Amino acid sequence: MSLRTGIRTTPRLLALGALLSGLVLAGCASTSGQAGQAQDAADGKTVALVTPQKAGDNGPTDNLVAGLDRLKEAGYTTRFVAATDPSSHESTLRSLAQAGTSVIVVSFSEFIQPIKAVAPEFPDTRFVHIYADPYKPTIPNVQTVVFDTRAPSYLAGVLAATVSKTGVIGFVGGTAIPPLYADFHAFEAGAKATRSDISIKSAYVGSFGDPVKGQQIAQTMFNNKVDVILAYAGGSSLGVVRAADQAGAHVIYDNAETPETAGSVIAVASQHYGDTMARNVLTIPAGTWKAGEIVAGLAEDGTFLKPAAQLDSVKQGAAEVRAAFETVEDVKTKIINGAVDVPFNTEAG
Amino acid sequence: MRRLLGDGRVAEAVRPIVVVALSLLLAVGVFGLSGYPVAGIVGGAVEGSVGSAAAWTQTLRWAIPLLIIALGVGITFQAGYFNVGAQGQMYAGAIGALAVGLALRDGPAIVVVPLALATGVALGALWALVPGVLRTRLGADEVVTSLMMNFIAVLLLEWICVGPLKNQDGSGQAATTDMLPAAFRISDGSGVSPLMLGICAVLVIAAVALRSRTRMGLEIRIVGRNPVMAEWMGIRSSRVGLLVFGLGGATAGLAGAVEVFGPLGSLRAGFSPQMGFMAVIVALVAALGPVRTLVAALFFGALRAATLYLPVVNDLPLAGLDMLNGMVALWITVSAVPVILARRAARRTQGAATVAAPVEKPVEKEAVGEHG
Amino acid sequence: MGDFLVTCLQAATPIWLAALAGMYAQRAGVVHLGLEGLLVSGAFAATATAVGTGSIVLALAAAVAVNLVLSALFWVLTTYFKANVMIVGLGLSLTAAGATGYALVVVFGSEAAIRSPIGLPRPFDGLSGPLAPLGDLSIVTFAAVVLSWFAWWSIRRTRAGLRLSACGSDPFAAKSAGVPVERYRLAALLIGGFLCALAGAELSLAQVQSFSDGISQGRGYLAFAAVLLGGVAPVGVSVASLFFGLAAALGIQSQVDFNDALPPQFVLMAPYVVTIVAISVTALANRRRGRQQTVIMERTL
Amino acid sequence: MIPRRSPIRPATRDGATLTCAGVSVDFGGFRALSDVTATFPAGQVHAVVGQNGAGKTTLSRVMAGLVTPAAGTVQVGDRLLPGGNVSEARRNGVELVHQHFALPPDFTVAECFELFNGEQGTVGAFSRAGLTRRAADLLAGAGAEVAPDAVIGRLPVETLQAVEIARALASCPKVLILDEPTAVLPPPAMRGLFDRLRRLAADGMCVIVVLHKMREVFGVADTACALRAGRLVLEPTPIGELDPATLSRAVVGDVTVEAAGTTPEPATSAPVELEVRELGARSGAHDASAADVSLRIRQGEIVGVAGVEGNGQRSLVEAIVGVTGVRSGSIAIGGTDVSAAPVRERRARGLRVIPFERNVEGVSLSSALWENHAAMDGGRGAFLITPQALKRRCQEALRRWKVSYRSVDQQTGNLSGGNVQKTILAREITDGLRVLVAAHPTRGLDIAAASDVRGALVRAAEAGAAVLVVSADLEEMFEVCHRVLVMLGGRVVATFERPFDAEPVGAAMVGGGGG
Repeated sequence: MSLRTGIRTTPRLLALGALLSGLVLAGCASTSGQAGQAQDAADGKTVALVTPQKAGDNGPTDNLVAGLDRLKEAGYTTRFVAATDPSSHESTLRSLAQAGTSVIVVSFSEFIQPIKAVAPEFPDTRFVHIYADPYKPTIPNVQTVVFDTRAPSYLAGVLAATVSKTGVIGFVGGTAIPPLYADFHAFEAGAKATRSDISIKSAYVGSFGDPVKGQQIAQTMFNNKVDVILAYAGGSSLGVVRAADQAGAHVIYDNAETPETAGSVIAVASQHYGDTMARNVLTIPAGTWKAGEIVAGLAEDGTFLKPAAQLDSVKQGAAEVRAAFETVEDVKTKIINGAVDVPFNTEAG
Repeated sequence: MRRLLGDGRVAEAVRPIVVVALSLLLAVGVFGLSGYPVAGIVGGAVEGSVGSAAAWTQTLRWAIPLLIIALGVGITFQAGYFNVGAQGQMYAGAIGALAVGLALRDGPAIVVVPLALATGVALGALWALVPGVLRTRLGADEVVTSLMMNFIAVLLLEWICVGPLKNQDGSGQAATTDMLPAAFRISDGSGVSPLMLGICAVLVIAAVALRSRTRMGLEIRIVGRNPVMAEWMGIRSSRVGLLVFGLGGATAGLAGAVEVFGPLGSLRAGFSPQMGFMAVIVALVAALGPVRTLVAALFFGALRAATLYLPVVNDLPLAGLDMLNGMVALWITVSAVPVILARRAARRTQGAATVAAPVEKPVEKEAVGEHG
Repeated sequence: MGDFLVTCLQAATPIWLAALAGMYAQRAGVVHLGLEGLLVSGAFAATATAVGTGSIVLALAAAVAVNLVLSALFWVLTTYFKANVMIVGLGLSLTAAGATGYALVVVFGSEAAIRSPIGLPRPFDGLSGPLAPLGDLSIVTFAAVVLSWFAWWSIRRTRAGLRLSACGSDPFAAKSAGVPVERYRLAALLIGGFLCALAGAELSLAQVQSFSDGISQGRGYLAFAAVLLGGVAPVGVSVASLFFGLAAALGIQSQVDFNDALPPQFVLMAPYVVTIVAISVTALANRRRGRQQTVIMERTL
Repeated sequence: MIPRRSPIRPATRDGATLTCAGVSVDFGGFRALSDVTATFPAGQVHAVVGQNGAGKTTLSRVMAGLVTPAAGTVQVGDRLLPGGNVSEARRNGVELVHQHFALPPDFTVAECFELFNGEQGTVGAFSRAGLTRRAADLLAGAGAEVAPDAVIGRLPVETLQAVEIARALASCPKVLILDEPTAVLPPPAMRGLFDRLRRLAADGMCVIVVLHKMREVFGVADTACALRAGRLVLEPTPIGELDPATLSRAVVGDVTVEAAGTTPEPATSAPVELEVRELGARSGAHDASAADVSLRIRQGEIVGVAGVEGNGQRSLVEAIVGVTGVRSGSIAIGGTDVSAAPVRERRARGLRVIPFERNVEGVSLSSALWENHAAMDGGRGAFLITPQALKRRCQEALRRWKVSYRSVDQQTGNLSGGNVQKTILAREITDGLRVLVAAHPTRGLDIAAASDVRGALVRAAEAGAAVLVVSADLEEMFEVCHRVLVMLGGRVVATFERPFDAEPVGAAMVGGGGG
């Protein structure tokens, strides 16, 4: 009897104790957290990068991590955190701030609400938000770097429409999310402006990490007369390149070129995330840092569309691509000086 | 039940602890072997889970949804149904609750919040009843259907976040919905508040009461152990089945609603992707008992807090946690260790005597009831 | 049309082989929810070895070896340690996902993906004319066709297959016939491990020649669905897997054709919805025919 | 391509003597057999008799290599068999025909033959046509009329036995063991089986038959031995040296059996408590549909349903209980039509059940005793329960029924079969009982327990309940029942009143009589 009740009650007591101590500690959480942070942040030499995707994508995340390395060279203590679960974003930011990190860099729009929640709690920590909407109203310790990816998407549309022989071009997105909808609409506008009879197919992989399906989608597109694809699918883009190798088609790629991308990638539409990040963080010791919005677009060389470095390995049409880039450069100038208006539509369809 | 848990209450209580401890050791061993500083990892883990008030907040923050879901999942398992769709049910509940919260954003919190939570509960239950009805009425395997419902819910959530409920602030680039009005939130971003702890306390008490103080709890257990006998007793297995699917879905839906009205404040595509599976593990570690579920949820909440904290202080990759969770699941239902040890001991004492004579259960045809 | 069928086959192949693996296991009386994990581990082992050695043969051998070990572990846990089959299966899937992700970092220093310099051979590469699309198919797809035939032959036309089926259909009868039930289960799981190794290699090395974290993306669970959908029979399972391939290809085609009309999320949902409907319809049909499930599923928790 | 195999095994009819020496078997602490030593010479039919639970099935499984003995050996001819190795036992010519058949339900007959009779350890490719042909030959040789491609799960019980015997004979065994082969057979078929066994023995085979009816033993066997509570209480003895009384005493032991008194006749004016009218219902594959069954049971009356198993008794009982739907006709309890009512409502009206399989339908073996006990009053019980009160109630009931148990928290599966049956009685025979349906209430119980159960049925009737007894044991039914109905092919084909005579009842069971 006693043995049984003993074992039955122990977990209850344990649980109760745990619950109570948790309650008490949780109650004083905010105060003690901030006290610790204020002291550490004074050093001002630690920077943490938080991304919603894991490193190794050979794309934006790796690009940012490379930027982190530049900061390390500049004497910063760096830390990289891949926070793949959106519900952990806020707590991750809070933990970093409480640990005394002086600069927290986050990337992509997933972090808008967490930053809004956390940044005001830690006024001494600087936040740099790469690729985001500007906050209204601005938060004094948050800098947003707005990457205009629509413009290169528009240019990609121009390029694709110019290069396409079949008159059918494609867009492959990672997941169907608003920024990619916006890119698609810009791509479509650029293509239509160049060639009114152009036909545009689009599809979303459903994941930034499923190259297998990316390959199948691209293959289906190539089988449906598409001969140029703008791949905005992160890790899944590699599958698009593989399919293009098979089909002898062309890809405008969103990641860094590698030996595998030779032969089919005609241009890279991407962003200098890492450079921009390093540059902006380094304005802090320089004393020129400012909160609020900073634009990184075509004009600032934050985003770009440029011919592939390995363009010569493309079997057919390298010369045409080069020729097309004259048009692209022309349009680029017009975009920068406002003569061409790039649409911004984050709705589906 | 018996087969899962082995003999005796002592073994029942001790085994999960041993399994979890072994898995932890194994995982730490792997980390050490692959060159990560073991001391740093262990220290960081303790610091991030129970080392400070903030760490405790984190632990509770992750324990709360795990506890809420696992309580319901445990009830479903007790009735013998292997519903692995808690993830989808949580999303369904979160979507429902948020939709109500946003639609009535000008209403009084005292009315809107309960209404929204109730909607979340209802939607979670409905989401679970799809596999539930298919299982009890048609006999369609609930493992497959509830898994598929998870995949569907992930995509539905994504569509909600980029389509009908999309946040229109600024350029509308974030795949999130609008934030709920601050008055509606039942906790701040830390995810812990007296109200939420109160909800948890009520749920644990309700689960204890359901289990040991209601006829329903008794009938659920009987159906789980012998559905044929239950039918002969006048207990409708299929109705109990629907009920437990509904209950499991309801708690998962509530967890989703609580997440949205608590720490998140808005919906984000793909939030808490491992929560459903983790809750299954919590329920199993706890051997389906409500109070033990509380303890297990706290433990896994602490583990989650620790692993989210680890990258902040050292470079351990997140995948390490997934590996650890998997190993716990892999070992948790191991039940024959005492038998095997006893058998070996018996054999040793027997020495090389005549015929090796392991104790064997009678060879019997398994009674294959409705649960096949 | 030929191209479309090729896409179907490519999408179906990993599911197909994994489903055959699940079929063998379930025939022997083991409900195999670890297919997802074996796909991932097979894909990782193959790719990692391909990167390390540059040999496709070694890559396949490594994938097979790793999966045989994991399958044996599955068997030991469920047989000797009497662990619950379904939970061990899910646990295996979770562990494989975590461990491959972890190994990516530890071994290759990348959290997301590694690329392989080589891919699986394509036996009909370079054909012209109407058969040209066949060139896009890897050798594993052709192997899947042969292995399906083999599965049918081994289950339906050999005594070993009969014994295996007896283990799932009525273990007591199997034991009475002198069949070492547990050993047959081990054999079934090992065959499954081998098939999943091929499926994993197809996933990572056939077209994309890279391994990325979580590469199987739920295909193992689709394979499990295909096992049940196909009535745990070799032909049925193959048809069900091809059906999933068709569903995936149709999903892609319809996205490409009508992306304006329907949000892409709903198109992506289609295979899952179809699975639920199909499972329900077969369950209903079986119930109408008054047939009990032939395979004993241990549901005791 | 594939080499043709020789047909299963060369046909020989030489038998071998089977010897058990000091065989003991433990099932998790329970000693099922202790120190059994017996020799069964070739060329004879040996009967192994004993009550249910005496260890007959266990002994036959030890001989066939299905159960590993804790101690002792089994020898065939001069070959010592390794314990618990079916393949080795079969290779040495030992074949076991199971009572409940060991044939995978989704196999065809031909596949079963191949499963059992192919060479061990080979892949063994075959063609469908060859398989069918060989099976057809074997079936014809064994005189079984069944299509080789018939699916096992859809065959009637009688045919299954024919298939099982044919597959056992297909390997030309030296020792053929049959575990209670008569349980499912109507008398003529039984005579056919016995003739067959005699012929096999005459050819030199060693035939061991597990039986539990004296008449059968003296009808077929050359020797008989008896088991009681796991011990061999009578060594194989030539049948000529035995008489039924001696053998009975060996089987039963020295327990004085208190014959349950003949139930007093109910008053003819007593109201009808259970009325079944022109009932049509179907339970499942292994039972005939009940068709056009009508019966009326008054208060205080005990009505028996006799019949060879599988002739619709289960369909009838399940329809009355409510777990199987009523297709046509009606069922009324206490004058109220309950044809469409759920089980719960019928129980609330006073229906109580002792089901066919106590471990499947009667109790949940893995639940605690008190939980099984409390499972009963579903429906009427309040939503809230007090475990302590339920446990106390359970304790009282179990004490009243003299169940030996340690604690009401213990798992039901730890009790012996008789005690489990008594926990069911303790649960079902309570206040409010108006209709008691008892299916095989004494199956597997020792004499004393069986007598207790019969007494309980009689007392229930005396207290005013209407009792329906389904049983395979005619003697038992003749003892307690006022009327006995015989079911054949789902229909009631005859009704008998006291005084009963076994001959016409037996004839009716196999379609030979009318009434």
